[in-house]
Amino acid sequence: MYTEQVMDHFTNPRNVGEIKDANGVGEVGNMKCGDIMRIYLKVNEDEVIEDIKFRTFGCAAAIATSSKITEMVKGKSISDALKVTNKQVAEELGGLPAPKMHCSNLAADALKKAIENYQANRAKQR
Amino acid sequence: MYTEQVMDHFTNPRNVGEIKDANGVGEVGNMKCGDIMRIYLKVNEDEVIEDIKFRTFGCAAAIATSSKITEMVKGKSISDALKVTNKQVAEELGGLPAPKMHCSNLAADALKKAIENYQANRAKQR
Amino acid sequence: MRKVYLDHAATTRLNEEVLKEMLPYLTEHFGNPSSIHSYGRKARAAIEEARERVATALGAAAEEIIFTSGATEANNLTIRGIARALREKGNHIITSAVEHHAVYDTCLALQKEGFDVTILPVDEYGMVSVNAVADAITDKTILVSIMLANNEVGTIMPIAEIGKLCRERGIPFHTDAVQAIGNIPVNVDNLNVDLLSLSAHKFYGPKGVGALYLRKGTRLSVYHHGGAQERKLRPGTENVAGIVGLGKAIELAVKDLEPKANRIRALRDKLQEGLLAIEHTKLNGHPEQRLPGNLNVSILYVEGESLILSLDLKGIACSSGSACTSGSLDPSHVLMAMGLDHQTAHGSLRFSLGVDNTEEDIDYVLKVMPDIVARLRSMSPVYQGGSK
Amino acid sequence: MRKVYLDHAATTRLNEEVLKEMLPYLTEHFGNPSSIHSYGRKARAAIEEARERVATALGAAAEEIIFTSGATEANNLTIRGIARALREKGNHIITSAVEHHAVYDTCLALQKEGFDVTILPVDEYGMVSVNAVADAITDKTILVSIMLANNEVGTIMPIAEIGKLCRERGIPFHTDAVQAIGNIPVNVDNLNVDLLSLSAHKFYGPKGVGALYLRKGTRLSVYHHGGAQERKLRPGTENVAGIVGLGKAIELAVKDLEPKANRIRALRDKLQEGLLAIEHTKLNGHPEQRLPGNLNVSILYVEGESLILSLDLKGIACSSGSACTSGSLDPSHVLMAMGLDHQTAHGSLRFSLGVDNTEEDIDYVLKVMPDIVARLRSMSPVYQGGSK
Ligand SMILES: Cc1ncc(COP(=O)(O)O)c(C=O)c1O
Ligand SMILES: Cc1ncc(COP(=O)(O)O)c(C=O)c1O
Repeated sequence: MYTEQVMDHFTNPRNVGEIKDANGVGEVGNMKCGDIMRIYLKVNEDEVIEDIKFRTFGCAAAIATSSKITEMVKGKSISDALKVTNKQVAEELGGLPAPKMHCSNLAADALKKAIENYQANRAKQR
Repeated sequence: MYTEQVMDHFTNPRNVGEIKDANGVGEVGNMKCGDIMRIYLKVNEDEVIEDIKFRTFGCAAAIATSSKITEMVKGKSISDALKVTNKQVAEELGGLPAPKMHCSNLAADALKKAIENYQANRAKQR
Repeated sequence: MRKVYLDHAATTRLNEEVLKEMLPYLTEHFGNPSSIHSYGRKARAAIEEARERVATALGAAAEEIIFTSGATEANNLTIRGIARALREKGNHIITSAVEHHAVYDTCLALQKEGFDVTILPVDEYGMVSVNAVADAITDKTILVSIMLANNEVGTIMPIAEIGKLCRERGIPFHTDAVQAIGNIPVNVDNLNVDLLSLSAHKFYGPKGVGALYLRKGTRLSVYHHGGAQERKLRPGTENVAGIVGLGKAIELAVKDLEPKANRIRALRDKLQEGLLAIEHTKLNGHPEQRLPGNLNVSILYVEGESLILSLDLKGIACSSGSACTSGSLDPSHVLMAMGLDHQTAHGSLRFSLGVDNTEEDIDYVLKVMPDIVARLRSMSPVYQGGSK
Repeated sequence: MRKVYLDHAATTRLNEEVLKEMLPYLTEHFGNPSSIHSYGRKARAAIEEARERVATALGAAAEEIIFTSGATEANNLTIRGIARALREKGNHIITSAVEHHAVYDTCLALQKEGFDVTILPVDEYGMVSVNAVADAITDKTILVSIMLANNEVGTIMPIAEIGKLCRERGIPFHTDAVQAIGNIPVNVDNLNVDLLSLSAHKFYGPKGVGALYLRKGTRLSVYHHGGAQERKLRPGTENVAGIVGLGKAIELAVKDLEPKANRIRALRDKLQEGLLAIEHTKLNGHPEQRLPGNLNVSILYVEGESLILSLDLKGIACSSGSACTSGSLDPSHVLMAMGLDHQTAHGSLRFSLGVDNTEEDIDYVLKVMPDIVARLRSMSPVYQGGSK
């Protein structure tokens, strides 16, 4: 059903947890469909993602895509990070089962929300 | 499917053939349903069935019931022979498969026709 | 790695004795039962013997048993067959909110086609009330279909009482007994049912074969067309080996039912106690009126598929009512009908025990479970206890 | 006693290699393919491999294959599924007078439900004419269903041409290919078909499993309701072992098809020559456009069931189109549609050869046949030569 990469990220997820002093937080999903992803960002002065963590309630695909995206964007600029799509995340994991492409492939959306939250916070600070 | 008795009468039918100087002949069935039975009688002065023969085009049940009835009524008076029913013939054979009860269980009808033919012949002679 | 199969409600391992009886019909006795030569007669005889066995197990007559490709087909045949046969008498059908999709979705389809369908609610334990059935019956009711035991939470319905009610009103009554056979006594007269569906693979028989019990005198329209097999009610060359397997499997399933069920229930109770000792867990289904092998628990703050896969990595097989395992976006309609909120439904796990399970199996599950739950909760954004 | 099986059109002996591939799915790999744990995934993978094999054999894509309980179900699913899906577009269905009952009777049932059904006649060889199809098509035609090869007389229909015609008119075209698989080449693109039915037990696979090929983009309404199996078009727990068997059987069936068919045809021709040497006999079916293993002859003045049982007593298995073997009062609708009179139809015998038949088998049949015919004719009131 799942690729080895998905199972790897599900069993050994990277960057699980919270960032206490995060400057960007984003959450997508809802309890109805059963997947909730929350992403915490620590973006530095140069607009580079210095640290990123996630918490996810959901199936293996949801956990793996969350884990994968944190790995993909850690150390990247937020403008590069914004270019990452859900589809790319799935591809990096060797693909997802068809029914999971829609419901559990939301990590890029969560990241986008976290970056927007960071930008909003920044704007307020100015 | 068929009882041993049916198979016995099918494989070793009693009284197959014609009676050249028959004084009663009866036929039932038609080509549409696929069974034709013809019974030849030789009835003596005392109205006893001295000889009986049959020819049948049909399935094993049709052949066996024809054979069985000739065995049952040979040597009997025609009034006794007329009492034999299709159901009795089937019973004497240990029963017939349900779908055969209707279409291939006609021997008593053929016998009845043969006796009627004998009676009509007699009436004409007088 | 230890392998522990706790998904007997999904399917069971074929019993070796059953396979042994099937094998000759997969090899030398390969005739088509409709053929009148010796090959055909051999196959025909085997089918009729299996029919006798199924009838005996259910307290029915052989001619009341129709073989099908499974319970899904038996359920569809029942609902469409009765709806069509009795269309002149009325257009009202009663069923419950916790039926298997083979009943539930077929009733919904008939609703779209203009039938009046009453879907009875269930209580928090998944139980249909006899009074609700009584209240729902009208002059136009042509069928009541309520399952004997639920496949997700194991709740056992008051079928005999509902059947009595239907009998009094002259309404055909169907029960989906798929989960009950081999786990609780099933007798068509005691249960007052007119139609009953079953599927062999749920009681250590082969997959792809089932049966419909159809009480003598109950009208049913033809649904499939084809050859004259199964009194034309279910045409198609018979799955001879499968039917032979069904016959043997049901014979074995009803044998020593009581001691088998007691043993399984004891193991189940032990598993239940151990799992409910984990905090933030909840039992789903009726505390007593429940199949002996069924244990459905919700593990709050985590999602079912993650749990299943984590257990699978430890060699343990079970299932969940989570949306992620159902192929749809919504969690189990059974759990939702019982009033569970989405989160509790998503976190549900169903363990279903069978005759081969041992005390060691249960000990093993109870040993690995706490860590799995803790790990997934530590990742969960909805688990407060998990925040560091 | 020598046993000679010449009823391969009724069913075939399960190939040993096929059984070998099935057995693990009747023992250790018993999971439900819908389960997401390892037991389920193992079963799922086996089904998907079988799907690939079926697709490869037919020149189709895997996702175009739907597993069913047999061809009867595939035919019903096709006709009801298309009729419902395209009801808005039209209500006209075209089929032939020599279809299997699973197609023929389903079309008649739809006729009763208000559909306009054209049943095309056949010529004396059982052949449907392409022109007749062309003439029958109207703006309201939503389905054409013509079998690839007839099961009684073996006549092979001009499916590619009919398919071309339907394609040009944008009408879904179905063929019942049950008798063709493993006997003649079957490729869905060469045949220009949109739907195609098959049944495993006709080509040395297990009974109770079949498939429907459904060309991508062809609309089909759901017919059964239940779980999400087979894209919801055919719900119900999959007959995993059966599906695995179907996959292997079709792989083997299409392998070395040409030499196998040539060998069988040579034996068939020998049998044909020998039987037609008996006086008052007649070949049924097309002299050339016919399945290599099919031989249908009428033995005048005698009835088919008596012939079959007499042959059976000698260890020879074959079949007949006689009413006495069909469960109805009328002889085969196929033979009648070909214009045979009742007597000729009642006296029909079908020998259908398979891969295991030998020259000795044929010699044996030809040796015992004359006496059997003579004996039955001597009993027949319609045989003049028989009067002494
Ligand atoms: C031409 C044809 N179509 C359909 C069928 C039905 O196949 P099954 O009985 O396996 O469903 C058969 C065999 O009986 C057949 O010969
Ligand atoms: C209660 C119930 N009804 C019907 C079915 C359908 O059985 P099958 O998939 O064997 O057709 C099942 C099993 O999936 C079930 O649990």
